[in-house]
Amino acid sequence: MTAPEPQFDELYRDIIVDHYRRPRHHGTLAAPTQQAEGVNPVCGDEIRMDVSIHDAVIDGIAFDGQGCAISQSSASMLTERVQGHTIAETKDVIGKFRAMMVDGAAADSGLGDLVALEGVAQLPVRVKCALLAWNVLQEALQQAAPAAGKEPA
Amino acid sequence: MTAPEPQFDELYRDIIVDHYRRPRHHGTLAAPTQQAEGVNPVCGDEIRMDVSIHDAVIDGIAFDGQGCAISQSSASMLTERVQGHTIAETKDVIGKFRAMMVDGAAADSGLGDLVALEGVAQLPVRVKCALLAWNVLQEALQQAAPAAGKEPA
Amino acid sequence: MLDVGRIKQDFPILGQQVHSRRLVYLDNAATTQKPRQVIDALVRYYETTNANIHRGIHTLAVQATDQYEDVRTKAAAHIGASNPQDIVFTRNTTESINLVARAWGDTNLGEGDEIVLSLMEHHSNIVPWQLLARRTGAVLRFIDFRDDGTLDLDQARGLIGERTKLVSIVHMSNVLGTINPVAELAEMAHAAGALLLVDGAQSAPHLPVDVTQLGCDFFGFSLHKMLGPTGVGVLWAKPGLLEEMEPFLGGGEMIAIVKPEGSTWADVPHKFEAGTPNIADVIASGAAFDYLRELGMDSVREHEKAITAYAMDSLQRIPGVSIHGPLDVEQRGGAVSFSMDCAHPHDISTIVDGHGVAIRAGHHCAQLLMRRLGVPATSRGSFAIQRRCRCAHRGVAACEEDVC
Amino acid sequence: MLDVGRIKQDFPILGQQVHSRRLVYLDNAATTQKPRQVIDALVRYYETTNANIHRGIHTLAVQATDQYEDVRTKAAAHIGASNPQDIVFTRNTTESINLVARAWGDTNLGEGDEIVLSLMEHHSNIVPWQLLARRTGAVLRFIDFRDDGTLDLDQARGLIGERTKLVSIVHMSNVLGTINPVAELAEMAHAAGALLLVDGAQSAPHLPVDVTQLGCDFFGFSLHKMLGPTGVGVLWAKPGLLEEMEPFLGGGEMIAIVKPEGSTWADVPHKFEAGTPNIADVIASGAAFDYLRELGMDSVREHEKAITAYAMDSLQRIPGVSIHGPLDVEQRGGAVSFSMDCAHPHDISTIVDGHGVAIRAGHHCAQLLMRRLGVPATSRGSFAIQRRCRCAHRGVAACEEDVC
Ligand SMILES: Cc1ncc(COP(=O)(O)O)c(C=O)c1O
Ligand SMILES: Cc1ncc(COP(=O)(O)O)c(C=O)c1O
Repeated sequence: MTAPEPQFDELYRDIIVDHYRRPRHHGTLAAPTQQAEGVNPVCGDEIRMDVSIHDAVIDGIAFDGQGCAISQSSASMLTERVQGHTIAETKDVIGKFRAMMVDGAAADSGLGDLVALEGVAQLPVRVKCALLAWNVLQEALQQAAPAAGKEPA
Repeated sequence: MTAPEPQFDELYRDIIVDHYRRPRHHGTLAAPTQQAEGVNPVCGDEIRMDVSIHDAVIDGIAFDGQGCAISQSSASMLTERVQGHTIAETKDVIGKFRAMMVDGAAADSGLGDLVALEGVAQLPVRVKCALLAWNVLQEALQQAAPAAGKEPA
Repeated sequence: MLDVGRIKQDFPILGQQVHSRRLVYLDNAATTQKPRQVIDALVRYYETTNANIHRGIHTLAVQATDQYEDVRTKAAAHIGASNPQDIVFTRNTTESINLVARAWGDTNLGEGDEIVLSLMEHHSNIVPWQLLARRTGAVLRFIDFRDDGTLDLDQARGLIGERTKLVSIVHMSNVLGTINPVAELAEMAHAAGALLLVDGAQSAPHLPVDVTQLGCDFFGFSLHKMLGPTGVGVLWAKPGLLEEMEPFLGGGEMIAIVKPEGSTWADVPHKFEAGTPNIADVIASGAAFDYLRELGMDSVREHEKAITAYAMDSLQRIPGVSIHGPLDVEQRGGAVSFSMDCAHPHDISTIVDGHGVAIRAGHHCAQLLMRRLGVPATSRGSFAIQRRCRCAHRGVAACEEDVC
Repeated sequence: MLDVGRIKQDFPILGQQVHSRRLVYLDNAATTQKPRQVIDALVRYYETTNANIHRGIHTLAVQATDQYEDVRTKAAAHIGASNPQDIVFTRNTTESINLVARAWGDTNLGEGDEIVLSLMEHHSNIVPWQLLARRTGAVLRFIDFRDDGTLDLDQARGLIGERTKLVSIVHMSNVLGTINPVAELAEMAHAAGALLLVDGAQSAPHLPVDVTQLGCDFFGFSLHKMLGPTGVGVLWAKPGLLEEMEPFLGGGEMIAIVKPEGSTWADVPHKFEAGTPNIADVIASGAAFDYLRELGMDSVREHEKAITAYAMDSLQRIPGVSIHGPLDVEQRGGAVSFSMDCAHPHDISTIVDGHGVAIRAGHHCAQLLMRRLGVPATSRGSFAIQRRCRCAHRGVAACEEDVC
């Protein structure tokens, strides 16, 4: 049996499926300064994230995990969007993404590919899938002291 | 405040009210050969009964208790009906009374005044009131050995 | 004042005939009748939304979950609670109290600790504590009431002391009608380092309730006594308390992670709602909360005071009648228990039933109270919003004409 | 065969549109839809009879009590039990199992005693025993299942021994569909001097059940999974067992005499039904039992076998699909769990929901089973009488077209 290419429906825009099947920045960093992980106990989605921050810029990010197309593609797009950006810029992106998913705000063009997840905001029960990676990133950023060299939990 | 005479409605025929207000054979026997008591836990009706049996004849019977007009008048009419009768005759009366109350049999003329309780058979929730004294009598009759001289429980 | 004429139209059952007479239902303290709005909500749920909640992704499951959780917010609002997450749905007041006895009591009580109740408690606020006492070695103490049916606060002050771990008290007695001074008891309990549980089975339906003002730690009530469907109760706990409690029932929905060697629990309140809840009835309970909110609990209370005063007044004109409980309507609700010299309560109930009037007779699940009153049973008429004096009059008249 | 065309007409919700498509509800293992007859019974009860039961003398109270007790007889008949007094009404299967864990388990288990479960249990048949084990020092043992989804009876024989006090097993798995050999387990349990509890949540709705033939000691199920309303469960116990058990919840209705120093209990089953029960829903459950009796459980089973076979066959034609559980319909019921290589179960559920098809995705309250299968979740379609192959086809087609 060969697994065919996923087609999914309109909600699952090509770009989502693409990030799901070929996640960017997937894996771990050799020298993360921050690490965090999150689980959605209701559906079992998992995300672990390594972040490297120097001079208030995210100069490295990688994630790993398992779960649905929405949680995993959201993580993948997140890493693309914030890599190379300052913490301040990243916080702005987090805010915009939350606004789109939770508050029903119109998609901000600053979100780039992430705009593809706009349709998920209509499905409250799936919103938490889309947000999982963002919560993990936020936790990583909140870590006061760099956690470089710590073993993944 | 003086308590007026009860009037009650059609269900409560005069004879029922009369037995309720002036119970016959009320009290205890000096030398019962049998004693029994019963409580209806749902409504709190209570009947205690002393019976004196010699040569298979009920030569004495008395009851005491508290409860509604139906349970108390049934007890009073019971004592009138079985006093002086043989155990065999009494068992026959018990059977006829049960048949009227439980099985919906037509009232048997052998029941005498007790026929007044026929209407209660239409009220399943009150039937147990009417039967209480009869269960107690049955228990007394079933006592294998005479219990003469035993203190009331 | 309430527009009872309009309200009555909302209650389909009140058009019923019983023994060829239009039903006069005066057994609201046992359970109330249900307005059309509540029945319709049930039908609507089953015809358009029905699905199991909290675990489904499909549209109906999401809708059902949202509707169910909305009612948590309404339940909180009804008793002035700020946080819906402090509301647990149970089957009834009885289960709410048992939940506290198991999930809080088993871990917080020990040998010699004391639980203070009163002699006017419903069995549902006695037996769970007796069972807890048996499990833990705790001891029960009972506050008496005065001859006028009000709680003996002086005695309460003596009983509530350092060994007291819990005071559990009925807000409004289902027999005497007495409204107890909960806020004062809360002060006594808290001064002694104890918690206060309020049995709100009769108050939540008939009084404006604000748990913050009452100062209690737990508050339980039943929807079936307040226009809602059977099978739904509420337990409210003071913020933070549920989090500290052990699980009550184990099963689906109340877990986070299950492993062979042990499990972790879902967040509150879900931790206390094991298995498929009574989804439809919880959702229909929302219509009951709405109905009462629209009338306004202040108006409900005013209306019921008026009809209670009228009923007590007419009853007392019948020779040989004595009313148990406070005579001042400011101190009581609409459950009116009485005795008649000439007749036993069961006979009274049967006789007035012949007139289409439904009242209750018996111990009203309050045997300690009956023993304290020295009666085996009482008759009780109890009122709610859809009754007016005319109905009370028919009840009283039935007693007057036919009983005596 | 069942006349599904006529049956479907009895289910008002099946006329619903979801995402502009006629609803295809394939989540029956979570909860079934309700026929008009059940909804009508609810409405009829509230419009004509509603009253609190077991303690009233007035006409409505007597009628409500009779109707409620009649359903006990129907519940007994549905599972081949001879004595209605062995039936306790609970909220759901979960509460039925918790009742046994508390009221039987707490007094009959001690340190080192063993409870044997299986790895395919629903959390509701795991967590109550974990909590009991914590209270008593008892130990849990788990029977594994084979790769074909059937219980490993050889292992069961090894696990069930002298220290075993209880075997508690699901009759039909809500994930794998597996029907377990209960009668054989009953023999093993009894030979070891243990009791057998059967979780009938999925079997009572879909199979002819006879507790005497099964030889079990306890049997629990939920009405909401078998056309009945939410909020009603049943616990059956072998004659004599309930009498020996301690009370579960304390309160009104379950007592005989209440005194300050202690109480005595009502006869069974009332001893286990504290507080006002879910009267309306129990009475409406009678209509659900009637509905299934009229169809005949044998016909229900035959119908569901046919549709399950069709569904499994079509699913397997989709590349990358694997079905969990037995493939032989004689060994299984209509809950069909599957994985698709190309997509996560949650995405599948969302996608088919867009086609108006309701299936479930997740751990199905069976995390031990998921871990044993090595998957985080599965997709599950589950069938009942009001579905035919055409509906299963729409579900499968939605997966086929849009997911992969
Ligand atoms: C096998 C099995 N056991 C127990 C349960 C629990 O049923 P309920 O949620 O009605 O208590 C379910 C249903 O979810 C089930 O499928
Ligand atoms: C004061 C009081 N407490 C508790 C209860 C028990 O309520 P439920 O039977 O709904 O659990 C009642 C009602 O019967 C009541 O009146």
